[in-house]
Amino acid sequence: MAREAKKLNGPGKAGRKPAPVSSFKPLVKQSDGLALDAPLLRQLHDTMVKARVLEERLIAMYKTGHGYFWIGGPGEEAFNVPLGLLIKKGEGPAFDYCHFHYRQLATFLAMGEDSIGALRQMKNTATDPYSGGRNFAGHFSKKAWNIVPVSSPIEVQYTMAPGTALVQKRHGGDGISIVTGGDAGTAEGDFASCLVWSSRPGEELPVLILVTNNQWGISTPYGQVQGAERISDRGVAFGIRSKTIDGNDPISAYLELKEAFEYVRTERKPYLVEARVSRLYGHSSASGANYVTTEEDCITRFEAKLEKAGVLKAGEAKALRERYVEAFAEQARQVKEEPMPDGDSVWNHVFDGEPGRDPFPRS
Amino acid sequence: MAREAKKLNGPGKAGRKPAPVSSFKPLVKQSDGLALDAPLLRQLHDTMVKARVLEERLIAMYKTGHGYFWIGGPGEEAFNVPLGLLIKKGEGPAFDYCHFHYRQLATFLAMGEDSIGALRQMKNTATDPYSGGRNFAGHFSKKAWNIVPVSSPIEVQYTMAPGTALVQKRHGGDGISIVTGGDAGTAEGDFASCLVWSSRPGEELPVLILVTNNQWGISTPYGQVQGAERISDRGVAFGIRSKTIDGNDPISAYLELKEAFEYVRTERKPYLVEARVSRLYGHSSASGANYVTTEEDCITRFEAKLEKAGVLKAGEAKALRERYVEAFAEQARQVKEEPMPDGDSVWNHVFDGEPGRDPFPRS
Amino acid sequence: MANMAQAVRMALHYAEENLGVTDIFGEDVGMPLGGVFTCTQGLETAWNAPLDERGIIGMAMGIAMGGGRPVAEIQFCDYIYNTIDLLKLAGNTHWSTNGDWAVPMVVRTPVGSGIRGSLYHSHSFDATMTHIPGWKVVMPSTPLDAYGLLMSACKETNPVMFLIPKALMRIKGEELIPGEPGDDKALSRLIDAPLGDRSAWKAQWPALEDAAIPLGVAKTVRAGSQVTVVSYGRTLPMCAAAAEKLAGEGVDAEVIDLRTLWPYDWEAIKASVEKTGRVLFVNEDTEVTNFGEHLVRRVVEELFFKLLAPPKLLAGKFLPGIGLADPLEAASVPQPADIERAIAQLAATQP
Amino acid sequence: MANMAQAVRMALHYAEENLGVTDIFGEDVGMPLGGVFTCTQGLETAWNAPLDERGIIGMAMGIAMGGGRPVAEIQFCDYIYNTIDLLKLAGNTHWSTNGDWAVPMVVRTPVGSGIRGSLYHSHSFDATMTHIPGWKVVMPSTPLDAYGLLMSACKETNPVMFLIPKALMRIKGEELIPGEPGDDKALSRLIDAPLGDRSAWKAQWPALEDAAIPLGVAKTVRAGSQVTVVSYGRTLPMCAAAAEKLAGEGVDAEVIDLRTLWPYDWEAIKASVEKTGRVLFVNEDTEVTNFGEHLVRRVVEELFFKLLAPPKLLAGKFLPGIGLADPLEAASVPQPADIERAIAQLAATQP
Ligand SMILES: Cc1ncc(C[n+]2csc(CCOP(=O)(O)OP(=O)(O)O)c2C)c(N)n1
Ligand SMILES: Cc1ncc(C[n+]2csc(CCOP(=O)(O)OP(=O)(O)O)c2C)c(N)n1
Ligand SMILES: [Mg+2]
Ligand SMILES: [Mg+2]
Repeated sequence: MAREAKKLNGPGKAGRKPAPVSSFKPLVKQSDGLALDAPLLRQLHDTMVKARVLEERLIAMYKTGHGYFWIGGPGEEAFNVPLGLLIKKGEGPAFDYCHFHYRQLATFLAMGEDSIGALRQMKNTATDPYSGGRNFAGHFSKKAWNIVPVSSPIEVQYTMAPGTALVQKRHGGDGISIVTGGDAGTAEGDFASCLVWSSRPGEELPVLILVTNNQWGISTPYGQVQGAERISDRGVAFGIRSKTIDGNDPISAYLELKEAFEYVRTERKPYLVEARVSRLYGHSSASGANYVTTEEDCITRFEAKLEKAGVLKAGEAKALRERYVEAFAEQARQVKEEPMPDGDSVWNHVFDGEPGRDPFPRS
Repeated sequence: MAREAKKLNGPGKAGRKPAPVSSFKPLVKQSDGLALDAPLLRQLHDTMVKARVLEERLIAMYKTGHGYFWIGGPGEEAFNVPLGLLIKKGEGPAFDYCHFHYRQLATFLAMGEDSIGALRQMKNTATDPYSGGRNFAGHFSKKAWNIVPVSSPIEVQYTMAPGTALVQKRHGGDGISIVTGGDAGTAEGDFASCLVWSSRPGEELPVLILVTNNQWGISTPYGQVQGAERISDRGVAFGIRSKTIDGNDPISAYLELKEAFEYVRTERKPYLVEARVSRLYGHSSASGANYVTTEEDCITRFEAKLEKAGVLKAGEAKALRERYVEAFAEQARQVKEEPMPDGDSVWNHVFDGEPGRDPFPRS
Repeated sequence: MANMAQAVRMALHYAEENLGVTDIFGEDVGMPLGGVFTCTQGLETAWNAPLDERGIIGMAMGIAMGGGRPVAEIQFCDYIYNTIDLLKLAGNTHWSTNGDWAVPMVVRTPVGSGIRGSLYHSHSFDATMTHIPGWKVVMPSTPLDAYGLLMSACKETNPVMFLIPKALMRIKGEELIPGEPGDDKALSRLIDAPLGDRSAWKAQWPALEDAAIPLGVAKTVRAGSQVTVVSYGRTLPMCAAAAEKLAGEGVDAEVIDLRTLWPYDWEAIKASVEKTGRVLFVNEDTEVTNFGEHLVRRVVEELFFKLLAPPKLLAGKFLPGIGLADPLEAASVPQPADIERAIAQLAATQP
Repeated sequence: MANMAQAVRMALHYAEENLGVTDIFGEDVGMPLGGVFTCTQGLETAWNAPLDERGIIGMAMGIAMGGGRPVAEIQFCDYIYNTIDLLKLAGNTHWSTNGDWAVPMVVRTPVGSGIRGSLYHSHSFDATMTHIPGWKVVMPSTPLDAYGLLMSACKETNPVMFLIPKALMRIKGEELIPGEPGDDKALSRLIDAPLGDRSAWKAQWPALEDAAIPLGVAKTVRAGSQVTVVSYGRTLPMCAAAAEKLAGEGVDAEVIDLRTLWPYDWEAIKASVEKTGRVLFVNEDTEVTNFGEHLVRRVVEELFFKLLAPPKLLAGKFLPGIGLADPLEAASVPQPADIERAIAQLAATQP
């Protein structure tokens, strides 16, 4: 039977090749022209570059021994930056709640977060604003902006997003809950739970359900293990408005997301967007974190478009990049001098409102 | 905020009324005529009555203190009996595997199971062939016929059916895996897992995925908590052939199931059927186990049809029922005399192949 | 006197009226059923969840992080085991964010054997739950304690697991809940939903009062000098009864109701064991990697040289399930006679 | 000498060739990766699962019941906690069916800290798992033991949980696995997948032999007379090193590698404790409701009057997670110095 197993499941079998995103209809808006105005285009570009350079700095820190693990979102900037620009940031149900996974640095920057926090978390210093040196890179948390803590277990955030959205629906206003995750993770039941809980009849919830489909779960191709051609189709049975978009084009992504945001904000109902994106540095530092040349680079593509349209002048992009490289190198130098957390501090924050203490006497 | 919660979620709110099954298209075959031949029609009817009478006997045992808990499938006979007749019964991957839930007595009888087993499990005697007095009524297990143990946790069987189906696909032949469960349970992620694992591209598995939708999860109406108008639609995104059928009509159910069985047997791919059925004695003994008059009784409906068509003569149905009533009363009397399991027997079968023993000395 | 289901219901009513509880939800928690044990009948903020335990816990976490105050129910603790990752996450969120996010949520779930529940309506959850840091864990044995502890749970800003011994759900209390009418029939007319059509029914709540019992404080239900018996939940009244019975036979046992399992009242245990030198822990969870074993370890580590006899644990047998037939259940979890024997033996053990 | 990842891989190869193993699967278990720890590179029956732990365990149960022999992987035990209900079900199926259905499945999962894994790549799973009846639970500390125990696991007709201390995954063994070439480089050339394109690569398996180590048998890794130290997995070599070091300081400790956690080798523990009168249990799971507490309880219940000192447990602190920064991890799980101190203290305790 072992031999037959091989026939069915043997190594190297990659399953169905996923259809290219361009074949998916209806893609309401394809941005062949530049449908956005120049300042916004420049802001998108600037933040995309900023995020990319910051990720590259984090990778460099990992490679030079200033951090144990890197994971992030280089390759997803064309989607993640527009997302961040559209979020209504603030604390409490009048604002948007963000149930992010670990590739959302560009979104966080687009929301206005200071870059140094990511460097501090990378170096697990006591100054790490998201976890005090406790958690991995990319595991953000910021209550002041409704950034629900990023946690490592895949897909659990999809079970929580309807919860914040329920509070928001009751509260009134236009705050919504946004949840992000990858393609592979949609195989977990939690993705389905999100669809179920967001679409209870008469109790539909303002959840913007996002999936960044980079076609990979670590080393496993999406098409080898999942049969849904479009992940967005999974919303249809629930009556959820659903769409697959090109996440490598920031203009298209901006417009598609804007429409989705507006729908969720005003209709107070869920909307599911699957964005096709690239994964440009592999899965994480565990897989080497080297730039891959086989996937489309959204920044290169965008810069070509902007230069052709005259929104960017020759050399501007390069200069921008260099400015960020220098700025983050400087911040990294600063962070390297910052202290590690104390061992005794492990007892802090076990319980809210109680002093940290070891519950047992130690002899 | 409490007040607003009430507005959104207050007691009594029943959500969307589910559309009647007749409005669902395409229902390939509606059996307005009697599309099956008379012997099969009589067999269907006989087994439906047998199952109903047996369930009623089990309920009577519960009500007279000869059992602690009843759960079963009265109201689902028009679907469950055809299902049983179509199953290829036997042991090992050449035969069908049955991943049932707790309402499958009629199916088990249609497969040829002796009625006394159900009575013994109801009375939790040592002779109970399915669990030796350990498990609840309706929790069958029969390795000789590939009846995978019925367990109480809702929906877990959906995660296992692809496993037996994988072995069957490799084995060759036409054995398939059949999984059943209720409508409410499809909210568990395990239902989605079954869809994912059954439809991996190039590795599609011969799983007949069944959902008996009685519109209830204990006291909660389906339309109040789930937004999928047809549960079968959830298969579409995965490229799974899917259909909603009238489970209260045994002729239609037989034909629809036959088509589904044939597809899964020959194509070696999954097929999802949602059957709309009634729940005629409430959820279980915990909700009283009394006959409800508000739902359609598939046996009454079928008998009217059979009598009109002359397949059953006046009085025949009544006589049949009385014969079964008497036979099961006799079996119940017998079972009441049978011994309970010994306390010491708890140690048996903790591990396969090892003698039962308490791992600790007792003082 | 109110039974535990009524006590829970009244505490929840108090909590939604006065403590900011916004969502009391779970499978069949809303009307018309109001919970399979009637704990949530007539509550303003009660609603029916989809049949999805992971969704229920995730929803509770989301509501809590969104500023609501959820009290979620898992219909039977037997069905909570697919959510352990989420429970762990709720328990580590405040810690992992270095204090940024609290998760004020309560989960209620019925536990234990004693209702002929067979494999999947008999589970205990105290062992598994006490191994999950970041949670407070509560398990009352009387209606009044259930009322007071649930009130404290609803005031907490940390996640609280509230375990309700299902076999005690219908046992009336011996103490009055502040506000309840003395007459049981009168109470039932006010707050129990009628049989039949309930669509027009509304609960009429008595004027309830805050009677919060602080978490982490045990209750000595019987003072004694020879043996300490520490228990909680369903086995607690069995221990108390055994002690009463043995008192007639010259064995003087002290019985402590732990009430809160985490943080637990070590001072109470310690003071008693220092007095008696003998201790028996009783619970009905299966006995390997059992919370009672933690308590034994603590006693041994801190009080070894004060012990007159080896500390003992009486717990559920290490079996895959509890069988339906009476003899099976009786052989699987501590029975009154087992408890009596264990206490008597311990009292008789000489150093 | 092979490291543990290679040992596991060789055992699995032997098992798919000779023991009827049909499916070695899990997330990224198939090629090109062959597992995040390389444990499944080049195996004939290895395949990639969807990212769905519940599906993985359910699939394994289905394969087992269908007559296959699955060895499923959960990529990190940190991600197994949403499957506890299924693990419980696999463990109770033979019992609940009164012996009708066996579920011969193996689940492998990496456990423990020591690779700077932060909250979700540092979990231990021995406490949770030993509380689930119907499973055998294994945790090797050397490549040869991993090889032999995994072989036994693959022969079992009961579910077996195989916990692999991830921090030991790359440590080379000190004993030769029967069949492996003595030269590490040679072994690597045969069975380690190359960097880069692996599409044409095939493992060349050495002629391996059955070296099954029976489940339930502990190994005394160091004989001693004064203190018994019982451990397993990652902390075992730390205990052995501590004992060696203390031997130079006049403390003579016996070190036992439990290897199988259920059923565990009580006779070995008992014989040793009867000899030494002092026992320290060491593991790195969090310390409340910890398997080591069970062992303490057992010792106390059965050997109380032979003890010269209170039995001790050294385990992980009761914290919601293990922090990434070095000082946090060091403060959370037993360190070599902690173990040395505990052994020395115990040896010095006089009755
Ligand atoms: C529940 C769980 N299982 C496994 C893992 C290990 N893991 C980390 S990332 C990953 C792949 C995720 O793929 P996808 O969901 O597509 O997101 P991507 O990383 O591609 O953005 C896996 C398996 C995990 N973190 N959580
Ligand atoms: C995981 C789990 N959660 C809760 C329960 C309690 N319970 C038993 S039956 C039931 C309702 C099931 O409804 P449905 O799936 O529609 O099946 P039906 O009983 O209507 O056939 C519930 C909630 C359970 N058995 N398992
Ligand atoms: Mg991906
Ligand atoms: Mg139903």
